[in-house]
Amino acid sequence: MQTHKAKRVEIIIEAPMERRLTDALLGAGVTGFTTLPVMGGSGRSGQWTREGQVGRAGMLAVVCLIRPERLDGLLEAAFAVVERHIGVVSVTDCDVLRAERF
Amino acid sequence: MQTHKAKRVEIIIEAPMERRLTDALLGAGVTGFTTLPVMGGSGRSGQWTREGQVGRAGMLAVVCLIRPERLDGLLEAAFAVVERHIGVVSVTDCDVLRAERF
Amino acid sequence: MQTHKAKRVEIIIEAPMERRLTDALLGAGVTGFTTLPVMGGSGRSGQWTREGQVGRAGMLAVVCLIRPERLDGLLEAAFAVVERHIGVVSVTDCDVLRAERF
Amino acid sequence: MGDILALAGSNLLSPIILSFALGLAAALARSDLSVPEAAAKAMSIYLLFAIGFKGGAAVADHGVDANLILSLFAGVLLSFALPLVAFALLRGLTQLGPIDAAAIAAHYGSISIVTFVAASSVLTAQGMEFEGYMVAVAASMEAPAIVSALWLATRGPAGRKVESGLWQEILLNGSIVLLVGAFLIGLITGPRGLEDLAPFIISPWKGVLCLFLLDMGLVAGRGLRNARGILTPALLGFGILMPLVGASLGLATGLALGLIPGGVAMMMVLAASASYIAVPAAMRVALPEANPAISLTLSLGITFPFNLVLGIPLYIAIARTMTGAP
Amino acid sequence: MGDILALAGSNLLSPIILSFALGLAAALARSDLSVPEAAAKAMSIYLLFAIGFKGGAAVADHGVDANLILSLFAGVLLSFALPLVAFALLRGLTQLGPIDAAAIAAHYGSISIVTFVAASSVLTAQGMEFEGYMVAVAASMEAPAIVSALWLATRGPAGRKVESGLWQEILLNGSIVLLVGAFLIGLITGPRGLEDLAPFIISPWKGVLCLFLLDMGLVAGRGLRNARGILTPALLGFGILMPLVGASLGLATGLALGLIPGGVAMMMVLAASASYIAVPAAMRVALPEANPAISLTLSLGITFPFNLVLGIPLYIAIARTMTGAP
Amino acid sequence: MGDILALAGSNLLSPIILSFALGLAAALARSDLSVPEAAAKAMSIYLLFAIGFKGGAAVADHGVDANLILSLFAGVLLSFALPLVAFALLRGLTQLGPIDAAAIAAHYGSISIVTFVAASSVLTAQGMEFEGYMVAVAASMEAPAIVSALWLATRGPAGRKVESGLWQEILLNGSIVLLVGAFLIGLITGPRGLEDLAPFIISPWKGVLCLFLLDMGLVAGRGLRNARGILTPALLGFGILMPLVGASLGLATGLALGLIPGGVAMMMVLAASASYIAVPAAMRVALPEANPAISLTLSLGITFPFNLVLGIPLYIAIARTMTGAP
Ligand SMILES: Nc1ncnc2c1ncn2[C@@H]1O[C@H](COP(=O)(O)O)[C@@H](O)[C@H]1O
Ligand SMILES: Nc1ncnc2c1ncn2[C@@H]1O[C@H](COP(=O)(O)O)[C@@H](O)[C@H]1O
Ligand SMILES: Nc1ncnc2c1ncn2[C@@H]1O[C@H](COP(=O)(O)O)[C@@H](O)[C@H]1O
Ligand code: NA
Ligand code: NA
Ligand code: NA
Repeated sequence: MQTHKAKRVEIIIEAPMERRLTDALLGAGVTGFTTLPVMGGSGRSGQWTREGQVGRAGMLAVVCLIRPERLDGLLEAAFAVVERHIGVVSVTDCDVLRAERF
Repeated sequence: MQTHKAKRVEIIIEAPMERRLTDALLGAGVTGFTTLPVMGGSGRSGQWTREGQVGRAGMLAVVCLIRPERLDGLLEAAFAVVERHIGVVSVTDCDVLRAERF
Repeated sequence: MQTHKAKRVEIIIEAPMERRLTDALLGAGVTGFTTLPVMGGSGRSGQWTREGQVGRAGMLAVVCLIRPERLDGLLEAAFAVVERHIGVVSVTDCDVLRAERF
Repeated sequence: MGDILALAGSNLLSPIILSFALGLAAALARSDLSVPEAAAKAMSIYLLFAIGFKGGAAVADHGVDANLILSLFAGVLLSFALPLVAFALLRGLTQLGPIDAAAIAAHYGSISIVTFVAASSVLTAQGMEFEGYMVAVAASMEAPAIVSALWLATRGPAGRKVESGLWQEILLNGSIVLLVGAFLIGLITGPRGLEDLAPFIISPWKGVLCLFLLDMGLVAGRGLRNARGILTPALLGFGILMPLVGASLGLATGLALGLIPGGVAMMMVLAASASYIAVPAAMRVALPEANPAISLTLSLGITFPFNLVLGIPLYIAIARTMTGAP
Repeated sequence: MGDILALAGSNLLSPIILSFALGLAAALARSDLSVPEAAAKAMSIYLLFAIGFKGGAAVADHGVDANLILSLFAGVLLSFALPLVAFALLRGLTQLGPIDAAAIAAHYGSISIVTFVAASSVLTAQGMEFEGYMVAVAASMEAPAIVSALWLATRGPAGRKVESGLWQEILLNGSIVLLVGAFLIGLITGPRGLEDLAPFIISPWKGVLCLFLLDMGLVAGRGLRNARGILTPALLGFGILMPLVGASLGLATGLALGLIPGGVAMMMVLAASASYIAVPAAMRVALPEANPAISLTLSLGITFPFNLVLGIPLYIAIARTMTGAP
Repeated sequence: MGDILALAGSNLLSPIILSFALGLAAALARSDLSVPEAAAKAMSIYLLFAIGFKGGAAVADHGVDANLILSLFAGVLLSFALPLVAFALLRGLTQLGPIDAAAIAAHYGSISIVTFVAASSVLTAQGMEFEGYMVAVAASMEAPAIVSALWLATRGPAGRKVESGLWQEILLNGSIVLLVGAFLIGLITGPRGLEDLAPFIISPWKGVLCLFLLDMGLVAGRGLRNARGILTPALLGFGILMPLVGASLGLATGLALGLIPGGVAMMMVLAASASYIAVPAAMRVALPEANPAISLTLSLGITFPFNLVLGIPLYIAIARTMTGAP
């Protein structure tokens, strides 16, 4: 099938920062992304789990497929939000179907 | 450790289409896949969130690890289902442990 | 933006094995990982769904970003846990922001 | 008229409506208040089970009315017919294409069980009864509208065949199965079963409904916020006009069936209400080209609050007058 | 005999059983009706807390029976012994290898708390009491079966050592901790505590049980649907035979302990029932080579409905006869 | 003194405290017992709605006290002031830097609604009333502490400006909106509305609180387990000292306002309690460099249990003595 080169960006970010991140992405013209729930994890700030939590605690994963040439804009927008915060950002090469959607 | 080349396909699809997609995958001989919940997202059809929803709304992520030579069959089966629908399909190169499982 | 080469390891494992896997990762010095919920899936042992389940059933996804040189240690630790169990392990090349965090 | 206003007024200030208003206001103000998806689904399962069970137990108590079959049949017919009316109105009033119009029409031909539940709570508060089998009528009206709508959307030369698995999926939709199943359980176990379960399905019922409507308000508010620009004045008009048209057809049906006043009001409520659970999922499968934001915003953001606040007291007052009830 | 049938009949038409049947039918018909995982877990927490608390409060009320310790001890022994019987039966009747047989045996030596809860509801409806500490006996029977089963699976030359962390995990399993904890809370706070919490843990209890059984029916039905081909006639036979064998051993134990009729019936129910929560997870850790679909389908799809529909009334009737109760 | 001990003793053995203890013990013993996140959130929505509604209905019943506005004003002031005290104590007693100290201070200036709910249950058990508008006071005390804390953290030369969107986010925080909204609904619908919803928001209330505290115990225990090494003796001391300091300020405020004894006790409880829902999220946004484990462990693992077990009976006894109540 016909596929096209793209980048898959995965941002694991604190839940209270979600709206700021998505607003920043939309502001940078990145209108396509998907948010996945996260159950728990571990990092330099220790281990955590979402079990039984009442507040807007924990992390989220935001996945974003994007044309390679738009990657830098995305990363800059995301970085401005996560800069002072815990969490991780990774970028993978990928191929997408239906490139007209991106 | 001994690893083997494989493809990681990630299909983000509307929840009401889930059974159709998994049936199509099984029909194409793709018996290994994992479905992850999605909390929300944004795309050309706007922003959405799963919060407080009662119906079978929103999207899902189906992840499928597959031998490279079987990729085309999978994409064709998946494409037939998602063709008229919103959602995205991406393919990444990966290495898997225990290749005999695929 | 400045990025660094890294590996993204995704381990899909049975939920009752979660603590053993994370303990093994921490034991191998892998302190950064994120656990994502899984809704259902299919494999050689059949199809399953988490819907309405009461026990600690089903699978989980553990995602781990790691420096390339530490990959082997991680895979060995993970393999010791999943060896006799169902589930899959995949490794993808990626680039990460803020390499000092890994 | 004074009566309607008084009823509307007291209705307006009931905890149920105020909870909905709270949710709506919170979402419009961008509060992060939210009900977890699992809790919302659990409440909807509770409400479907309770309303179905109570309907079945009532039928077991009063005996099967000769009208039961006839009413089911009328409900099915009404659900088939309403999309045709809605489609015509939409094509006349708005700029929507046939696919979008058909998708919306399906929502309005089908029913909203929460509107039904809220109406039953208003009726109970006024000491008005309704036929227990109205729950079964509600279930029977969920699906036929989808059939009409698909026919409307696919009859043209470019018409595609509807995929076979869809029919089974629509008929065995979770909310239909639960409503009918609970109705049958209530029918079989009767008043004794109802007594057994009363502390669960009757006493706390109104409170659960409040929290459920809080969630509905939140979802409706979020929808309205994201739908800026989608809702033209013509669409808004449709969202108010169509329930009135539906209620009129429901009134005629209820009177023709000779239902008691509460039953006539319920038939009006069913015809006036628009689906926001079963139909949206079916439309995503069958008419993926339709914009789901339009139909959901219309049904949940406009018609549902309209019915909740003004429609229900209005339909009850009309049903009373037309049946000559005191 | 007529009595048993009458009891079975009235049991069969109780909202509880009918809710289970509804779930089962919906899943077998491939309806998309489903209860969210979080709601199912919340209901199971509620049921464990309520049944544990009530048991503890009853013990606080009646005073600690001299039999308590003896019954706990007997329960532990029974749970150790049952897997040996089950294993022998499975190896005789079916083609299963030792690992699969041991895994299934663990399920049948352990207990199903929902079966216990359902039986308590039938007993209550008939005005029969049972010793409050039967809840503690139930908790004590959850884990020993796992020990026996692991011994059965690993005693051969290829036997592996069982990993140390597993024992702690099994004993501190959430359902055991909650059941025992709620029992202790009930014991400490006594009838006054029970009165305080009655509107939460007694009144709505039966209704929650209905919805929980609806979910159990859905899960069992999905399991049966996916397990076509797994369940041979011999396995099916085991799924019916084993509860009867277990109930007989439970009967002997209950009589030897001198329990009251309801207590004897409960001991039978515990011995006859098969775990579907704690044991499956432990087996995944300890015996990953065993096919989980077989044991879960047997325990949840065959033995659980059998006990629910026929077993419970049968065990009660036998317990009555054998204790000479009126 | 004997009185306080008796009250503390009976409090200690209430189902509510024992449920918390069960959760705490289970988590510390590494049991896998856990309450699903969605269920915990649903229970907290229920509790906020119920307590808010009851407060509003009480105000509607007793008429709006002239003291209402004054009490709100005093609550806001107290919430502004408490972080300054907490910050000074922390900087004096511990080695924490200004950012961490400010983050913790925000938690202690704000309030814990579950502590409020638990205290209301103890007061009710003793037949003591409190002003219905204390619920509104509670809501008014959630946010101001955040303002003070941010001022403390950012006043230095390196001080950053606080981002504008944050204020709206804090004021429209879900728990504030729900509490205030339910209060208003209770106020509007009054005693009649309360009667309507009583089987939902009053009868099962204590039972839900037990399960919610079970979950709080689990979360607190997990936090304590992961926080080994974080809690120095000085921090521990702060976690006990600060609620006493807060309660004293609350006492002075309550007496100055002329509240009834139960109201004075509630003002003490509010001042003594520390937030663990709204403030943590706000701190993650505004002071990401602060270590969230410290403040959460202190507030949920030390101060919450201290207030629950010893604080509440102590504050009630003091409030009684100081107001000259019998
Ligand atoms: N190397 C990693 N791989 C995957 N997730 C990570 C990694 N490091 C951190 N995380 C996630 O980010 C959260 C915060 O990380 P940290 O800032 O290191 O405390 C953790 O709890 C994990 O959920
Ligand atoms: N570029 C993208 N990256 C990640 N997810 C996307 C992207 N585009 C769309 N999606 C997901 O697919 C859904 C439908 O997309 P669309 O068809 O563009 O409206 C969105 O709500 C997202 O969840
Ligand atoms: N090829 C695959 N791609 C993605 N997930 C898989 C794959 N194979 C197995 N899984 C997941 O692992 C679980 C157990 O697989 P199996 O051991 O093959 O039964 C499945 O239920 C899936 O959730
Ligand atoms: Na309608
Ligand atoms: Na057993
Ligand atoms: Na405070």
